[in-house]
Amino acid sequence: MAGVLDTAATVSWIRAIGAVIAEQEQHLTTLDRTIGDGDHGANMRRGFAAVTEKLDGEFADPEEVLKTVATTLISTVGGASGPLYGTAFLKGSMAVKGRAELDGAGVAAFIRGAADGVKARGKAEAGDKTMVDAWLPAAEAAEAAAADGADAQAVLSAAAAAARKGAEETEPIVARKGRASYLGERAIGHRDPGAESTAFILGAAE
Amino acid sequence: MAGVLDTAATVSWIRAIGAVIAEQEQHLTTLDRTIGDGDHGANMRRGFAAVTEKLDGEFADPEEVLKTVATTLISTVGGASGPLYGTAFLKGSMAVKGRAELDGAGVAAFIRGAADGVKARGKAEAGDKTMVDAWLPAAEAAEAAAADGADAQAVLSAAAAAARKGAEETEPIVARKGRASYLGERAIGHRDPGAESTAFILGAAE
Amino acid sequence: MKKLINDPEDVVRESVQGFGHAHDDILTVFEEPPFVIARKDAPVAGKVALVSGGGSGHEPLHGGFVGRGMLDAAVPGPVFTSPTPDPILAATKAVDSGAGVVHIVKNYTGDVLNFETAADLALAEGIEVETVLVDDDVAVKDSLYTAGRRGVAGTMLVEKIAGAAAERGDDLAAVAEIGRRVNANTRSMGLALAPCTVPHAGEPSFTLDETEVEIGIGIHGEPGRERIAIESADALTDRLLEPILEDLPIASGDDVLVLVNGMGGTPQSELYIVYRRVAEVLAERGISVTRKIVGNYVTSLEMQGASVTLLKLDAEMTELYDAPVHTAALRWGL
Amino acid sequence: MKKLINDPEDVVRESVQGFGHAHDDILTVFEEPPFVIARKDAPVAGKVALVSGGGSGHEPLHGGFVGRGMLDAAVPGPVFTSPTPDPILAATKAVDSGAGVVHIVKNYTGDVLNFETAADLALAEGIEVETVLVDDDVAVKDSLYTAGRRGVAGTMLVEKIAGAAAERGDDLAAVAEIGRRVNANTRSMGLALAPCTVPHAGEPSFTLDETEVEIGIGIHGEPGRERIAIESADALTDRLLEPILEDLPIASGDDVLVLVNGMGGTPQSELYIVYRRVAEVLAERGISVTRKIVGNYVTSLEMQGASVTLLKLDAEMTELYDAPVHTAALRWGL
Ligand SMILES: Nc1ncnc2c1ncn2[C@@H]1O[C@H](COP(=O)(O)OP(=O)(O)O)[C@@H](O)[C@H]1O
Ligand SMILES: Nc1ncnc2c1ncn2[C@@H]1O[C@H](COP(=O)(O)OP(=O)(O)O)[C@@H](O)[C@H]1O
Ligand SMILES: [Mg+2]
Ligand SMILES: [Mg+2]
Ligand SMILES: [Mg+2]
Ligand SMILES: [Mg+2]
Repeated sequence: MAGVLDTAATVSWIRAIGAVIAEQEQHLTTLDRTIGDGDHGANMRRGFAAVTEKLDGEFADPEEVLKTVATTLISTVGGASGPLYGTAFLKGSMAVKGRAELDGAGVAAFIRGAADGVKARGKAEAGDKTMVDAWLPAAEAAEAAAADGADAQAVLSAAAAAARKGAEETEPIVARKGRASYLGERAIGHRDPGAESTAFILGAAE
Repeated sequence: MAGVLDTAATVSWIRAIGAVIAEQEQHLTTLDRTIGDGDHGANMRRGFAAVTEKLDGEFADPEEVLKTVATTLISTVGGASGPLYGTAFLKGSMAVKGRAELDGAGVAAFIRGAADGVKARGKAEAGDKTMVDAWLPAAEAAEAAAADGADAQAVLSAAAAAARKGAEETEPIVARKGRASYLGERAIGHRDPGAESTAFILGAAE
Repeated sequence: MKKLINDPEDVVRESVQGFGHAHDDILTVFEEPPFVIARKDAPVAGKVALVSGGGSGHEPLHGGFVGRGMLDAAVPGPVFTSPTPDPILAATKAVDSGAGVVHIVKNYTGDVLNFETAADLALAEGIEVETVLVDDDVAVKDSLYTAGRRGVAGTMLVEKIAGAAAERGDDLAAVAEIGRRVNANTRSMGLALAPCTVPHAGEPSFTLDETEVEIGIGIHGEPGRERIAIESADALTDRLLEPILEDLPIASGDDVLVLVNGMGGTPQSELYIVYRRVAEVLAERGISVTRKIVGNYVTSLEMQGASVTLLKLDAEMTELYDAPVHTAALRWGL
Repeated sequence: MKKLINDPEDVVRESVQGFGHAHDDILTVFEEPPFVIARKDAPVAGKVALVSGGGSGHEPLHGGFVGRGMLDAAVPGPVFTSPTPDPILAATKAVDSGAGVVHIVKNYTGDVLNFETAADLALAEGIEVETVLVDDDVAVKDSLYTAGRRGVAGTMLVEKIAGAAAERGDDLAAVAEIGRRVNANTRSMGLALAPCTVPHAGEPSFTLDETEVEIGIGIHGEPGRERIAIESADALTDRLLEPILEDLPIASGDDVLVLVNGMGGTPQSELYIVYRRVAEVLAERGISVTRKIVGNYVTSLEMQGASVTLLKLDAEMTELYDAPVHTAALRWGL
């Protein structure tokens, strides 16, 4: 990946997400079977397969790519993750409106928009054992890296590392949102599937 | 058992049947599960438990004992074996009407009456893989023994041995009556549960 | 064996009690002799009465079909075991209005013999009884050399249509005749993906591994004639339909009723996948599906599997099938 | 995994197609966007319309409740996955007569969010939407700290009673109000003896050994809050009833509706054993069971288990529950 995310590089990144998600479908499903209802892998695969099909089209700028991802996810994923990832990409895209390419700060703005969007839409707080626990640290890490002058790729890497750590840290806690919340103490020791898929999305370009 | 079956000895024999059947319930059920519907053990246990409860009453002669067995089986067993054993004891009892005690010939008459009754009621022939395959050779063996002057106990023993052999010989054949007939060739190699219970009934006094 | 039961010995009694309580608006349960489930308003003056019964474990058959427009009484035996003559006789006496009683009997040795005795006893008490034997299961071949075809899911169609005939006022002979006509035009065949466990047996009636299917199963957990490797729902449905269509005299232009019946443990969504294929095949052959019913009606405890039944309809059978019915398991027009 | 299916990808499509064909007298299936099951005569002039939906695998919920007196449309998502906003919006538009649409939504994050988006989009097109959230499952405690109580079997009661209110001509606010009133007076709790397998997952959602029972399961194959050693049906029923009776403000002399619901793979006979115990306990407490319904209504594929639901009735709810209904899964008075 280049130091900036132009339209083509944004498309490549999304394509890479599609590949990672397809590869990790079973893993995500297994996580979701343990503390949810076992469909997160299939949901994400279905959504990003539809997204990938749209990537052959013409896009004016990164915002348009990211908005297409958003609307496609909203209309193909369903479940909790569909509206939440839809909102993430929608609010993220709105945060980079008008930019022909995303530098480090642009990527950080996208991730912050996405993180805040997910948090607002799902009404989850940090520590509720949801994808918010990956998005929020990712946004902070991205902003810190961008402030240090990191380029697009480096900002995305910093965000991915933080998301992965955030996903891991969902393991020891009980859930307060999503299906896992029904399990009470029994969710302890298991990773949140949505936090895991967020880490895959942010890490797909690596 | 004595050389003749008086009323008390008839009651003892029936009581012994109840004990054997209770002991063999699981075995009969297993046979029936393999080529039938898995209830023969429970059916027989239910029936002879009810019969046993009736044995404390007063009986005028062996016929009355045997008729009580018949009506009790008819009204408690159900399934195919209920009416068939009911008929066996009913027709058998009619064959010994008026006898205060059964000598060898009397026992043989009972068994012949029972065998012919079962055959007529169920419309099964020898070799159809049913309890008829135990009753018919038992009747023949009983008559032969009685003709040789055997006493009640010896006649019953001869009948039991023949019934046991008849039950064994149901193994290699296909069934033409009862539930096992639905299985075609797949019934081959398995013993008919009703033939087995007939052998237990006739052998209970040993 | 894991079941929602108390003592295995009490399964039928407690279940019938619960059933009676849940449906006390349409029926009454008598516990002695055990058990008779009778229509609340029985005997209905002047009406021919219908009595059916057999082993328990096939619910909603038969108790679920007691009520206006269908059965007057049902006699549930122990699980998978025909009831004895006593309750059959009691049921027959309880519902006879003087117009006679039709016994609808599934063709199993035990059911036939016990109903036969009960009919003899009823006759001795002056009650006229006609017996309609149901034997719709084409899985049983060579019926000359067996106990004959079994009565399976088609039984509910005989009960529905004969029940409507009785309700409209047909006499004893006519009700029995239409019942026999339905049976003569009905064919069924079933399969199992997983067996059931009789409570007092405690072990499954047969075992299947993760890739096996039993074709031609009966409704008592008895194994079928053939065990094959699992195939797609469409291919399995074709295996059920083929022997039915070979046996039932039916041609392009004919009207049929399709019944896709679950064996108890099959999700409804799967039954509709089977129904979809049946409709597809019949459409290809130019046969009109004019009535259809999909659900768990004649079951085998928690067995996983399904059966397909076709009934070749005529105008009278169609009209009687459509007639109002109000039972626990079938209800329309009322 | 052994199922009567073709490709796991096609389960919902093929099942809904079969369902549509089997019930083409009362409903129409639209496949694009996938899927909308609409009442045949929708939109009904002047009538408030009811739309529900959610993941598939709970059949007959929701499609089985489409028809006169109940839902105007149902939107089945993939197995256990909420549908996306597109078909919800399509359904809303298809059934709106101008009198407005009530969305009946089970309280799961996915369902809530997708219906929310669809309602926003409908409003943007000038359609008034009221949402009734169903959250009857008392298994979920501390609801302040969770996604809140789940919507489970009580959903069918909300759909029945609100559907009858719409049918008699109530306006949008009134239909939504009675739906919320039913929900507020309904409590449910379920258990599983054996889990279910989502077709595309291929493995059971949880595993239980031969002696274990999950108490407090949801309807998506999610495990419950507690795993215990199996007990008698009566003891297990008490475990379901207790938290319901603790939570529902109910007293001696009150009227209740009892729903004993099977999870899909439970024989009917076992559901009646559970019902029997519920009736016994309520009788002891002086609570009158004035309505009762037993069967597989809100299922979890082939899961073995059951749930108990109590609805504290008032005169209006009773009258609306009794009102005629004609759907694939519930029918009376028509
Ligand atoms: N309120 C919420 N806020 C943020 N994320 C949530 C919320 N509820 C659920 N999630 C996320 O959604 C994930 C589950 O997605 P998925 O399995 O696709 O949907 P569903 O839960 O409807 O089956 C969870 O692992 C969690 O990360
Ligand atoms: N027509 C028949 N004639 C003689 N015996 C028969 C006939 N049909 C069945 N039987 C006997 O009945 C036995 C089965 O009895 P049981 O299992 O108690 O009844 P069911 O078959 O109704 O479950 C068979 O093993 C067989 O010996
Ligand atoms: Mg999920
Ligand atoms: Mg048997
Ligand atoms: Mg039997
Ligand atoms: Mg889901």
